[in-house]
Amino acid sequence: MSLLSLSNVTVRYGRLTAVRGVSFTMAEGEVLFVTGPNGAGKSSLLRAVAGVVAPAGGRIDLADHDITGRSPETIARLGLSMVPEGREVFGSLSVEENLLVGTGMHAGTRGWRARCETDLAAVYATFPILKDRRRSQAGLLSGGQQQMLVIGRALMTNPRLMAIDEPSLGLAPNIIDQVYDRLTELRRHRALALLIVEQSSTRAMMVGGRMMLMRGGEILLDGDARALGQSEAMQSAYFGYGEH
Amino acid sequence: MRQIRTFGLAVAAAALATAPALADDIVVGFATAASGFMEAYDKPAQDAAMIRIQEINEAGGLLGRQIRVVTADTKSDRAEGARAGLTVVDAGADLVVVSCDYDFGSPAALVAESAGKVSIFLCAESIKAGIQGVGPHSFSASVLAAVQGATMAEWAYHKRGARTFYRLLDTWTEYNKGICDGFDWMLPRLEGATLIGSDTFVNDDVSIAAQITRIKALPQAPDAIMLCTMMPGAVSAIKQLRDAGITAPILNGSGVDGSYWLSAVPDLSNFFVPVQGSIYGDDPNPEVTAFNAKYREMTGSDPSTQYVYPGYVMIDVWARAVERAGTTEAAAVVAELEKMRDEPTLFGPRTFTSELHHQNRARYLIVETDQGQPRVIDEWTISEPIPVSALLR
Amino acid sequence: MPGLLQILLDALSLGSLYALGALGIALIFGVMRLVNFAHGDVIAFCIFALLWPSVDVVPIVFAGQLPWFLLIPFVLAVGAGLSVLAELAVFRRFRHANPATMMIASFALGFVIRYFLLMLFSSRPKSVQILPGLSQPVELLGARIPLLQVVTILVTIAVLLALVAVLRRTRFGLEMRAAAENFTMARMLGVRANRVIMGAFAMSGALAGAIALILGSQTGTADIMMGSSIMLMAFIATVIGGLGSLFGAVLAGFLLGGVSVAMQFALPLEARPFRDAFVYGAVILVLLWRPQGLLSGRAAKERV
Amino acid sequence: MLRRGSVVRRTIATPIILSALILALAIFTVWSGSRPFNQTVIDVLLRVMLVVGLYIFIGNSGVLSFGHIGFTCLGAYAAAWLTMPPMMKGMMLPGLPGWLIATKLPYWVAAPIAATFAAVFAWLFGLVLMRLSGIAASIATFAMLAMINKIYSNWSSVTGATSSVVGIPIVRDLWPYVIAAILCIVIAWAHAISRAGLKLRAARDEPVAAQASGIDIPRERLVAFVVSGWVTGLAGALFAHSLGVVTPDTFYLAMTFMALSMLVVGGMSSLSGAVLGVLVLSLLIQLLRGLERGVDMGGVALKIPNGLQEIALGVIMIAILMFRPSGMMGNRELVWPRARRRRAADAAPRSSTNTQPTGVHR
Repeated sequence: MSLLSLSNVTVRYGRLTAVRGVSFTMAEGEVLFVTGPNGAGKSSLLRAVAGVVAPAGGRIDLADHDITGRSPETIARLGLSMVPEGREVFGSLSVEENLLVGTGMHAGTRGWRARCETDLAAVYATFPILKDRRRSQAGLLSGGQQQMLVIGRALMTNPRLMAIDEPSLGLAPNIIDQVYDRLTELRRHRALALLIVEQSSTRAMMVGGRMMLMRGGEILLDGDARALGQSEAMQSAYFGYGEH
Repeated sequence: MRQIRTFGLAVAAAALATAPALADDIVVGFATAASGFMEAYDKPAQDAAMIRIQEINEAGGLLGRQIRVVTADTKSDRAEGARAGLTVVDAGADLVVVSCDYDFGSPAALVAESAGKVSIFLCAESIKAGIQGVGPHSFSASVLAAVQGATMAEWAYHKRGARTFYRLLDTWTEYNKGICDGFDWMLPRLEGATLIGSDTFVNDDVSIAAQITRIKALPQAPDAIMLCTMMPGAVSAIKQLRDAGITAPILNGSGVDGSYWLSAVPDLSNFFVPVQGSIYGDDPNPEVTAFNAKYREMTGSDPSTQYVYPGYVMIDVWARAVERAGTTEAAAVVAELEKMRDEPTLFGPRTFTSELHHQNRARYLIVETDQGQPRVIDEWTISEPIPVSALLR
Repeated sequence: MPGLLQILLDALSLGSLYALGALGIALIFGVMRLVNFAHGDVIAFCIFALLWPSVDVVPIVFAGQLPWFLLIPFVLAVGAGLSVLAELAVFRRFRHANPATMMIASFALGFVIRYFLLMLFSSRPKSVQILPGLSQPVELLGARIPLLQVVTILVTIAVLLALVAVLRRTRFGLEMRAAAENFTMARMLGVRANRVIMGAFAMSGALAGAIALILGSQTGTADIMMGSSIMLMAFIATVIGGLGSLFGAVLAGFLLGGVSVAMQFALPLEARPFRDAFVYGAVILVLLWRPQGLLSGRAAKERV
Repeated sequence: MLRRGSVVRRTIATPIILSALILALAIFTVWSGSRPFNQTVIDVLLRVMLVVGLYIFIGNSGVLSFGHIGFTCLGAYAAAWLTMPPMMKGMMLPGLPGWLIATKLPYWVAAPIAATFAAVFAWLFGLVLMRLSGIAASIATFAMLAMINKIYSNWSSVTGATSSVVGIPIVRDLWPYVIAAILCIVIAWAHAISRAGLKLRAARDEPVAAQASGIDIPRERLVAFVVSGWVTGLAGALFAHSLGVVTPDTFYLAMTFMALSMLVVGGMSSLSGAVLGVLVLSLLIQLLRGLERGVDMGGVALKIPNGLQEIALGVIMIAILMFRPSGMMGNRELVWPRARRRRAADAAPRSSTNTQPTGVHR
């Protein structure tokens, strides 16, 4: 059974249609890059999956639950962890508090506190810099550190699927490398599926996995990242050659 | 119980209203608040007016005609007040009774004025509730606020030997300022009396701690504090003064009359209020006590403050003027009213002149509250009337 | 010149009331961007809950007869209960509405509460004797000051400490701070929106109850308009403190109390009636100087 | 570039329909011949002016103002100063300058002057306040209202302080109010389609884009503030003449919230919403007040207890807002039925700004 499945999902803002009848599925542990130019509807797609906007049509299933139009917290509790664009750390909270916000959904279950501690230790092991700065205000971290923090924060919820919107936006190339190194490392250690939105396909080609290209709210191409990235079709679809 | 009685009164009023609606009935129109926050102030005075109307009707009416009552609710709203005024005027009112407060009563009074009808404020205590603010056909049944302040100053000076005064004014309403204006007018006339301090606050101030601190910082405590304020802030101010350990005598206007709030300031002492009649059952005039009983019988509860009484006085003096004029025609009734000089009423004498349709001098009973028990201890009339020019400032 | 200590106490006790009010508004604003104009009417409702409905001038004291250790929780619970009820019945349905609509809805709700009280109790103020033990002066550093002033300040400090403890030491507090800063993000991390909002309403309502108790014992009066002037000042304090910043709201509340008391002392008699005009003028200046409020720079954001 | 003529043609229907509504109400009132009803309608027309005045600023700028009733106060007192008998002014308001005490103008001359007086203050305040936006601007406007109120409540030699100012000539004729209300509607419409109005609405919907394209937002807001100050000031002047008496506390929180509620219930960013909000809520209030007085329904006396009117009004307002969070009209305008389809297409993109994708789901 697939982890995430979308069928014919449409997202509208007023009269503007951002996503037009998109369908796809994702398996457990799969890495899926969604790429495409500005305004392709990538972020809207992610927001619909996370429950931030209710789709105007279609159906979304996560781990065998219909989550169409459900609230973000319900969806999060079903195993989706979202890392939105622009990082969105809780600037006034400390680094450690940021990490703990998402653990509440398991509160009260057996061995919850102990697991919190282990998870925290794991995140600190993955991102040692966060441990050094655990007491400082999250708003004072650098962009790269904040990106690590939000990924760590998402991990703390023990997700089955992590959705990341433009992780490389506004970061220096060497920091982006670091972020992706950590992401691949994580995927290897946990059975974690990744749904990553990036504007360019370069990262996808480097990391590997599956890639979809969106444009004008629709999926134009879907296939292996490396194979697709080098294809002629990719180039023309991305820039819209030959359509007019 | 109270509701049943109130209902009874309402039925009585309705019976009055629906009694054979003869064309020659005399019509009294009440453009007063039957709902909203003014209702608590209009209703008691209106009930007292109804008592007088009922007495007159039972005694055969006025000029041999029955008095019929029409009412219109002002909803405690000014614009709605004008509408209520028009409603009762169009219903043929010969006398238009308007809301207790000048601000809320004047729109209806102005309607009556332009229709050439006599209007009377139930208990307004501003000089504007009359010729100066509405016009030559308008009267007030109560006494000017300034007289209250002047009375308390003169009384405290003569009877309590007060020489040093402190003045604490709540700038919230004209009524409050009126009390202090009368006090200010009287003080220079009292030889050797000095004002050792003065301060202001506003009725809805959350706390008057700063004002209290200033009083306590005085080198010597004043012989009396003139407190010019009204409900609801008055209780708060009095309580804060006493809680802060200030025990000096407090002089007030009539607005704080009543025992209903005394539980808020347990064992209040050294507290003085001027009243037109006593609600405490100890009025020197036994007829007032009899009236209180009647009021209780009609409404189910004792008068809560002295502001019940002007309603009765109002119908009383107007009816006498109508009797004397032999007509309800406004000009003739006004002329008769203006002839009244110290006209005795149940609640003190009344004087109306062509210059002033209000009392700038009046007999006041002085109520002292001691250990939380209010009682009449004295009676005082200021030595000279406050001149109209001083009232207009 | 009155003693400096006394002036300081006056300023602190007035500021305490404003600060408690501002907190009640800021808590709700933080989680749902609602400026709750019904807050003042909740304060009034709390005090009237001690009386039995009657339009007679003499109040029929009902719950007001409880001993203090029951009376205080009762009033706080009434405030919390009414606020939560308001959230369930009204505000929950306005989550998608724009702030102006929510504000007018809250005003309409306050209007309903006020006229409900008016219908049950009439507009005449009722006297209530709450915690009469507080109505006496005490000796402090050579000055005789009302005990209530001291208690007000101590209660405010205690409430603030308790609030800090709840917000910093409990999971609920963590979720609430996260939600106040970025509501959507908090939800995407599984924070239950309705629970947090209801908690904020309950806390805000309990604060209204605390104000009602202090005001009630200070004034000895229950009046249907009694919450409105605090509400206005609290509203202003919330904005100049920096909307969403709880610490800023408290600070601005104390500041407003301080400015108000200072003006009462500093202004000459003729200018004193214009005190509030000066205070509001100062508010405009502060807003021009810091439109985002005193404490709202991103880094300087509150950490209560 | 916009062509003025086409804009006028496309939007002229709105003021015409709204004026027709007002006229119909007036004709019905005159036909009914009831003076109390006449007074009620005068009150409704004054509210129309007030709320339309609020719309000019709030609707076009998107900034909620709590301060406009301050201008109503300024207008009302200015009208009182200009129209009272000199003798009364000399007695009651001795602090006024001599020339003003000696002046006595007919109300229809005084009213526009009073409105201009209010507009001048709107300009002065606006110079400072229009730099703010969002909730800071709202609070600053409220502080302005409170300042005006406190000053007018205490400056006894000029305003009579809390004491009512009386002696203002009373105008009970309906037509001046009808003309003024229609004038206000036309002014609101003319401002909305003027360059300033269009720029301001663009800034409201797309602040970043507007700023980038060189729109001076504080300046456009100031224009709207002054125009709306004039209209609310005019409403104040006529309010004074409708009752013949003014006090500062008339023009404070109660009136502010009443007017704001009517605007929001009608639809904050629609001129038609402003007018309909007043008409619908006023009708509702009158119906409820009628019920309070008691209505005979086929032999059965139907009467609600006194005081229930306000409670019912509050509940109904909440209900309207629950089902129509953007008010009855949203941001649409009344247009000819034929043209509606085309207009809807024009207006629609704007409505997208009202949806909040980040809002909370239940």
